[in-house]
Amino acid sequence: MTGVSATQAPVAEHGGNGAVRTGRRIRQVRELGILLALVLLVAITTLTNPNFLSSQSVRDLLLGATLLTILAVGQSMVIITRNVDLSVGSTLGLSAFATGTLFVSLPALPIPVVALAGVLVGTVCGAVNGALVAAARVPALVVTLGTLYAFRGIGHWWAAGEQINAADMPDTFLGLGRVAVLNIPAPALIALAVVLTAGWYLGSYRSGRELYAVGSDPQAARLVGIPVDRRVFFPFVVNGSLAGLAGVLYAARFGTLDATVGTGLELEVVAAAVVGGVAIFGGSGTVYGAALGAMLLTTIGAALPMLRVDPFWQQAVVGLLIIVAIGLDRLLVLRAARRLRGGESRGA
Amino acid sequence: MLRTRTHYGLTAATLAGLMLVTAACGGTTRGDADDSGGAEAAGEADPNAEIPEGLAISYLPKQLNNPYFTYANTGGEEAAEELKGEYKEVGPSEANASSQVSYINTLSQQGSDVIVIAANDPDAVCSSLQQAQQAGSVIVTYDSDTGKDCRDVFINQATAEDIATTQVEMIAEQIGGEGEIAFLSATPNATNQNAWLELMEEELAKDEYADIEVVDTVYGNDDDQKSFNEMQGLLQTHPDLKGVVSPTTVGLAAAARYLSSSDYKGDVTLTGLGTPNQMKEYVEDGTVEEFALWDPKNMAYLAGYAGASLSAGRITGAEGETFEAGRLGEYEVGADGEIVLGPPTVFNEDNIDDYDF
Amino acid sequence: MTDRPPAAPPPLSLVGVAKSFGMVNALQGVSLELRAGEIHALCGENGAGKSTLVKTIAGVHRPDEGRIEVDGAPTEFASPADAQRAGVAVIYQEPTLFPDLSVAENIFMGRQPLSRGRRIDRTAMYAATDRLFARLGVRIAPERPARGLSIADQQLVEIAKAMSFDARVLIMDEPTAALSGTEVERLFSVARSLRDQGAAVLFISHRFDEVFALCDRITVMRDGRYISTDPVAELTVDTVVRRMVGREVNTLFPKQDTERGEVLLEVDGLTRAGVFSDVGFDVRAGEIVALAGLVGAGRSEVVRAVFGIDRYDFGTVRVAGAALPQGRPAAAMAAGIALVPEDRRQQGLVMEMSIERNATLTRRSALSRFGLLSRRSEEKAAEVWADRLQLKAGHLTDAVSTLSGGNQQKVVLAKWLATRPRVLIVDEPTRGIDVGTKAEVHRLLSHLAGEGLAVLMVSSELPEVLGMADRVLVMHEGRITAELPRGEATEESVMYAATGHKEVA
Amino acid sequence: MAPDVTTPPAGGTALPPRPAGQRSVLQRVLATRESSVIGALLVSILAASLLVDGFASGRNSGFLILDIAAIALIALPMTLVIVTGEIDLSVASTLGLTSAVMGQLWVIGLPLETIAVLCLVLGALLGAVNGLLVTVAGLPSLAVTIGTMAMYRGLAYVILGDQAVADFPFSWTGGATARLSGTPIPWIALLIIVLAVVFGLLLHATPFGRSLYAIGSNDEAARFSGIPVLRTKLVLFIASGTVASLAGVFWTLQYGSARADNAFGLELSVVAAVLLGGVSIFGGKGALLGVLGGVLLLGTIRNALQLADVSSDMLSIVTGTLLVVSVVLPNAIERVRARRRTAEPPS
Repeated sequence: MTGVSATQAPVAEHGGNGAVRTGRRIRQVRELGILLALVLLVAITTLTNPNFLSSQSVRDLLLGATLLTILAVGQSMVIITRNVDLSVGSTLGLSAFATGTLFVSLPALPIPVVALAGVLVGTVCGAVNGALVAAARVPALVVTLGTLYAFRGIGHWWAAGEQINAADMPDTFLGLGRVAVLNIPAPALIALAVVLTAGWYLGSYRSGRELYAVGSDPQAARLVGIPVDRRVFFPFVVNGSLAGLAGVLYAARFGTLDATVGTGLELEVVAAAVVGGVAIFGGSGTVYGAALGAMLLTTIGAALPMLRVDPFWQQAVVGLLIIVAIGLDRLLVLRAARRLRGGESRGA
Repeated sequence: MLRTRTHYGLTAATLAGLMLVTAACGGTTRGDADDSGGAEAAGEADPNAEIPEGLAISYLPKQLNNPYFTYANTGGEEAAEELKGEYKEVGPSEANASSQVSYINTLSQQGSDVIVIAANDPDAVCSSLQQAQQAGSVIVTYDSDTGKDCRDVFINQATAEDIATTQVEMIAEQIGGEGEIAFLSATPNATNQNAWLELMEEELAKDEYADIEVVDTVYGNDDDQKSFNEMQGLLQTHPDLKGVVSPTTVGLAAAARYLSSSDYKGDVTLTGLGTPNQMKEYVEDGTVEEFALWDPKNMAYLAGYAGASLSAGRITGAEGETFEAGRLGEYEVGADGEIVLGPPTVFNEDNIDDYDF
Repeated sequence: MTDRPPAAPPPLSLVGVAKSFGMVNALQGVSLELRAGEIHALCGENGAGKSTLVKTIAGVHRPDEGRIEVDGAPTEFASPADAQRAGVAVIYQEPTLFPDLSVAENIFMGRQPLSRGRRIDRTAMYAATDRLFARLGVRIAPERPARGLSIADQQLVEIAKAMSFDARVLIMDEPTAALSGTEVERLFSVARSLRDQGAAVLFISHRFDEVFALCDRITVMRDGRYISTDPVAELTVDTVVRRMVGREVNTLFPKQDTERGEVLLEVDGLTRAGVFSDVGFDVRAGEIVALAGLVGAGRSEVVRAVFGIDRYDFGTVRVAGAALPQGRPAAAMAAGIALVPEDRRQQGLVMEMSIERNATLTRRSALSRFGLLSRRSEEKAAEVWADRLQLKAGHLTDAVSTLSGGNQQKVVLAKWLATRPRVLIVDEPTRGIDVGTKAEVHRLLSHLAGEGLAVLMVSSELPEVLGMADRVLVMHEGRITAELPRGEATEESVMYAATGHKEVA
Repeated sequence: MAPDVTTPPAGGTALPPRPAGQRSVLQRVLATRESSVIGALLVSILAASLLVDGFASGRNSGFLILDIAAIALIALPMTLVIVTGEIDLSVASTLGLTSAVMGQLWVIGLPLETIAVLCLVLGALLGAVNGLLVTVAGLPSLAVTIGTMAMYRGLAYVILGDQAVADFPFSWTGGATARLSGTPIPWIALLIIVLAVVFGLLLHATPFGRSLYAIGSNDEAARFSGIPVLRTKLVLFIASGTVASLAGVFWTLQYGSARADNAFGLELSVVAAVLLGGVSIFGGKGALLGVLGGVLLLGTIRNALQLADVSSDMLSIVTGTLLVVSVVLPNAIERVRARRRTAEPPS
């Protein structure tokens, strides 16, 4: 018994430096872990098939990850406040179709205006979700499950069997993916900008930090005077706008648009965020992690065919990865908690 | 059709222990004889029977908002108008078999006289089609057939042989008769796709194509993004690829879009089945030289006439019967109730502007 | 800010404030004046309405009647943010920290120091945090996450947070409950310096020595009503207690003498790393044993482990000689242990369920016939206990949340007594309930011991411990530091052991 | 039969007027979510019968029941899972994996009787994986079942690929959709009713069911009451997996086609139906009757709109709106009432 107490007793310092390092390390370990997995995957694939790192292939990979990354960033912000938005796939579809429709019906409109309109469609969808969750205090899972159907239905109803083809859209718009800086395609740069901006905002601004506070403990957030409803509303709007942006980029990249665009995307997006270390019950995680998660999922999708793995395995691998990721998170939290407990001054 | 992959080792192994317990008791196994529940069309055809006015002719495409079917069914509407029937188009918003079933049931419940359907899954819709038949509806399949017991006639957009040879001719000519090629198909269990792929392989086995090698077949699930990604994967995995054949409109358009923006443009030939509107841009910018397709509008038009003729009793679906199909002229019912629309059309820079679909 | 003219209106006052929750009148006509440069004590029993009053001042609750005045002007606090803007800082009884965020962010949430472009200046924030902790004389790393902090450290963070406001009105709701002697002293010096700078401080504590050492005036509340306000100099502990209780104190603890039987609960060498170690004791039939100590000493954790809620690393628990498997409450119940937990709302009751369902929750299987439960049997079983414990409730089908704290506690007791336990563990059995019910609970415990139950009582209220217990076990930092028979247990001896000064027994 | 309508005791009437009110049993029953769902169901059935040609026929109700059979089956254990505050999003994938395994086992020549049993065992195993991850590993079920949703569906593709196995004997496929003799009602309705009674009794009239509400409302208090919280949840996930695979066997035979993508996306329909039926997503509240009402309501609306030639786009708009409104409305009413009472609930 004395042995036990001897390890507990001596610290006079409250939650010592060990704890600081632990706290910070968890996050870094988490993100480095994904990065490592990503690097490993790329390395193995490249060894098997050197073509994987050809400039064309890298460009394709980045382009492929663009949409998921942007969506994962928005979704992370929502999840950090202890909510979830399942309607992103439908929102993306709606905004992509809106973008195409505008090109068809008002060919004179300049491209930036059309793109902005597409983003705005997403913003409106996000605002609807946000208002229902924040003002009507309805669980986000229920609301966005409902709007998942509703937005999709509106898309179908609007499209009414029409399809918008690449020929309906201006070449400069469709050529967005071909514009590249240092061999990085423009849409990937947009995604990068989104990630950095969101990460910067969440890390360095009061209202950004308050999102974490709201997700960490909504009651306590109210007590310290944080306008909780507004902080819940805002990420939904941002997420909607980002889904809108993703819709515009989708239109530019794929050219062919109908009402089914983005179907079933929501779970992939949530998966990317979760794999990236964003806790499903809010309060922790970063958009950098989520972006890495999106990269990882996309890379798996691209690497499996190259590794000559039956593509049918892809989904199973992704599922396994999600479970491993949340299991790992749990393990890290438990270990950290144990270490922090050991470092306490009292309670020993 | 049932050549399933040999993945079952895994399942078998995990469940082996449990099987030993239960397997001993015997039961219904695959070898057992089984009566199939098909109802044969009976009765004599009366070529002079009047087609009644107000026939309810309903079109059930694979998916409601699929532009290919939206266009095709304008032909159906045209036929219904000429026949003074009631045209209707219903369908699920996602292309899966089970949701088509509930629409078949609904149509049958509404007492539709003719159901024209493109089956998502040849088997899953079968029993409900038979029930609809028993309830008095005439079943015409178009684009994608079901089992022949489950429908009266099938409007074949083009014989598989025609489609296969046309595509093989196009690709062989464009790649200069030698090199690696690959197929980008829709779903692996789409009946028509598989038939075409098989025939194309047969055709390519001929001596004149001895220098052409098929290195891969990938599936884009008739999903734009998936097809796009599969095309990208194909080109990366096979650096020496000379050409790609995509016998599906969604796949061809997606592949063309990928190709047009990639470094492979000009080096890799692409052809297959596509719609003029989707492909116009890529024909103009040189990504694609030529491609082929039947006219889906005529296909649906023919289906309307076939259905009406069946409903009126002009034909019964037996081999050798003939009927009049409006502006398309006379058609004959072939073996197994198949009615062939005609040879596919090849589109290229010269004629593509003449079509608008 | 400092030398205000005496005529200046008080920075904050309450005038005739009333607040009720459903049937429960938490506050009725309470008036209170917090003057600049004064530390004002608020005394009252648990359930007297102190916490509701605090939350009203903090802007969490809006009064049904009456008003809040800031500098003499009627003001409405629509939200905690409003109260903060008016210069009110609150240290709550239970820390309300964000476990995922760093200590520094917890302190400065919403008020982080900014650098250029309205960005958060982390360096400045950490430095400010260090300065706050230096004033409190503790070292907690500002960057570490709040998750995993001990309750005392959490409370220190709360105090630092309140200090960081430079508030004109500082409310401290039992801030010392979890603190050690030196930390309490530092807190007091901080409170005094704030007072000397002209702030109004409201101090709530159950420790009269603290109240009398620190405060200038004392307001007493009872049952949601305002009773009195007097300068400290004119009061004695006795008068305050009498006002708080509203009757003579000695009627409260009707402990009867009982015969002790065999040992029913036997705990030996119980250890959970970092929480408690080498805890051993036994409880006999007919005996009430109190487990005393400061909050955070590990008492609740011990009884939770005994009952099987938490696991432990070493040690054994025996009931009537038979070893109990660990980590299985159901096994503990089968062996005849009942645990009335510390947190009634979180652990004792399912607040949304009806009274009768709560009361019968522990006897689901016993009440079912052929595996099916009938409403009738549940109703009858619940009625029996409602009668026996004189539960004051409208309908047994009403949600248990509609009851007052005392009646809720009766439901918890009913739920456990219905299992006919041999060993009854009660954790803070009278926390937050009214005086009348308190006496009832004490009488009941005494009566149960008389019937031959072994009773283990965790309590932070010294009078209750001294009045009820046959034996007192005192815990300090996870260890039992003293075992005192009834005759030797005094306030001094218990507090001595609880603060870990030395082994007494 | 009906719970006795006890006259309020003297104490009740003597009390000052109470905001939440002393309401009669009837009033209380009428105020529940399940009664409003059932009410909405009756109204929509009535409206559809009057307004939609061909709705009110035996044949059509047969179609309707077959359409919702899988959702109804899976919704039963899902209700119990959600009442405990958890969720199982992997059910549709479990169904798909079952279907794929069923097809593959049929191909290698096992008898269907054996296959059916094996499939149920498989479902129980898949459910147990979910359950163990949630209970033993302590992971949030939402995330876990999103993961297994992808994983099980992926395994289904691994096992059967994109192929379909469709040569099941007619005696089985026809049998799956067979009607009860002399009625237009498919026999599966009987199975649904039997299982609904079993799950209904389990939830509402057994000690086990009581503990589910306790767990869902406050799982700490449940643990302190001696309820084996983790074991209970594990059992529920196993039940959910087993019933999902039962639905998988049925689905495969109903459509006569074993495919990996069977019932893709069905989990959202199930969850939507359960939530529409008045079960709280946070656990602790809900009744099985309401869920059955929710399933039937969605099925009825879908069927009626289809018969009325309303396009499928409208269906999803209606479904989504209904779901949101069904949750927003009671919330809004409650808040308005609370405001009228002026007393805020104690936090």
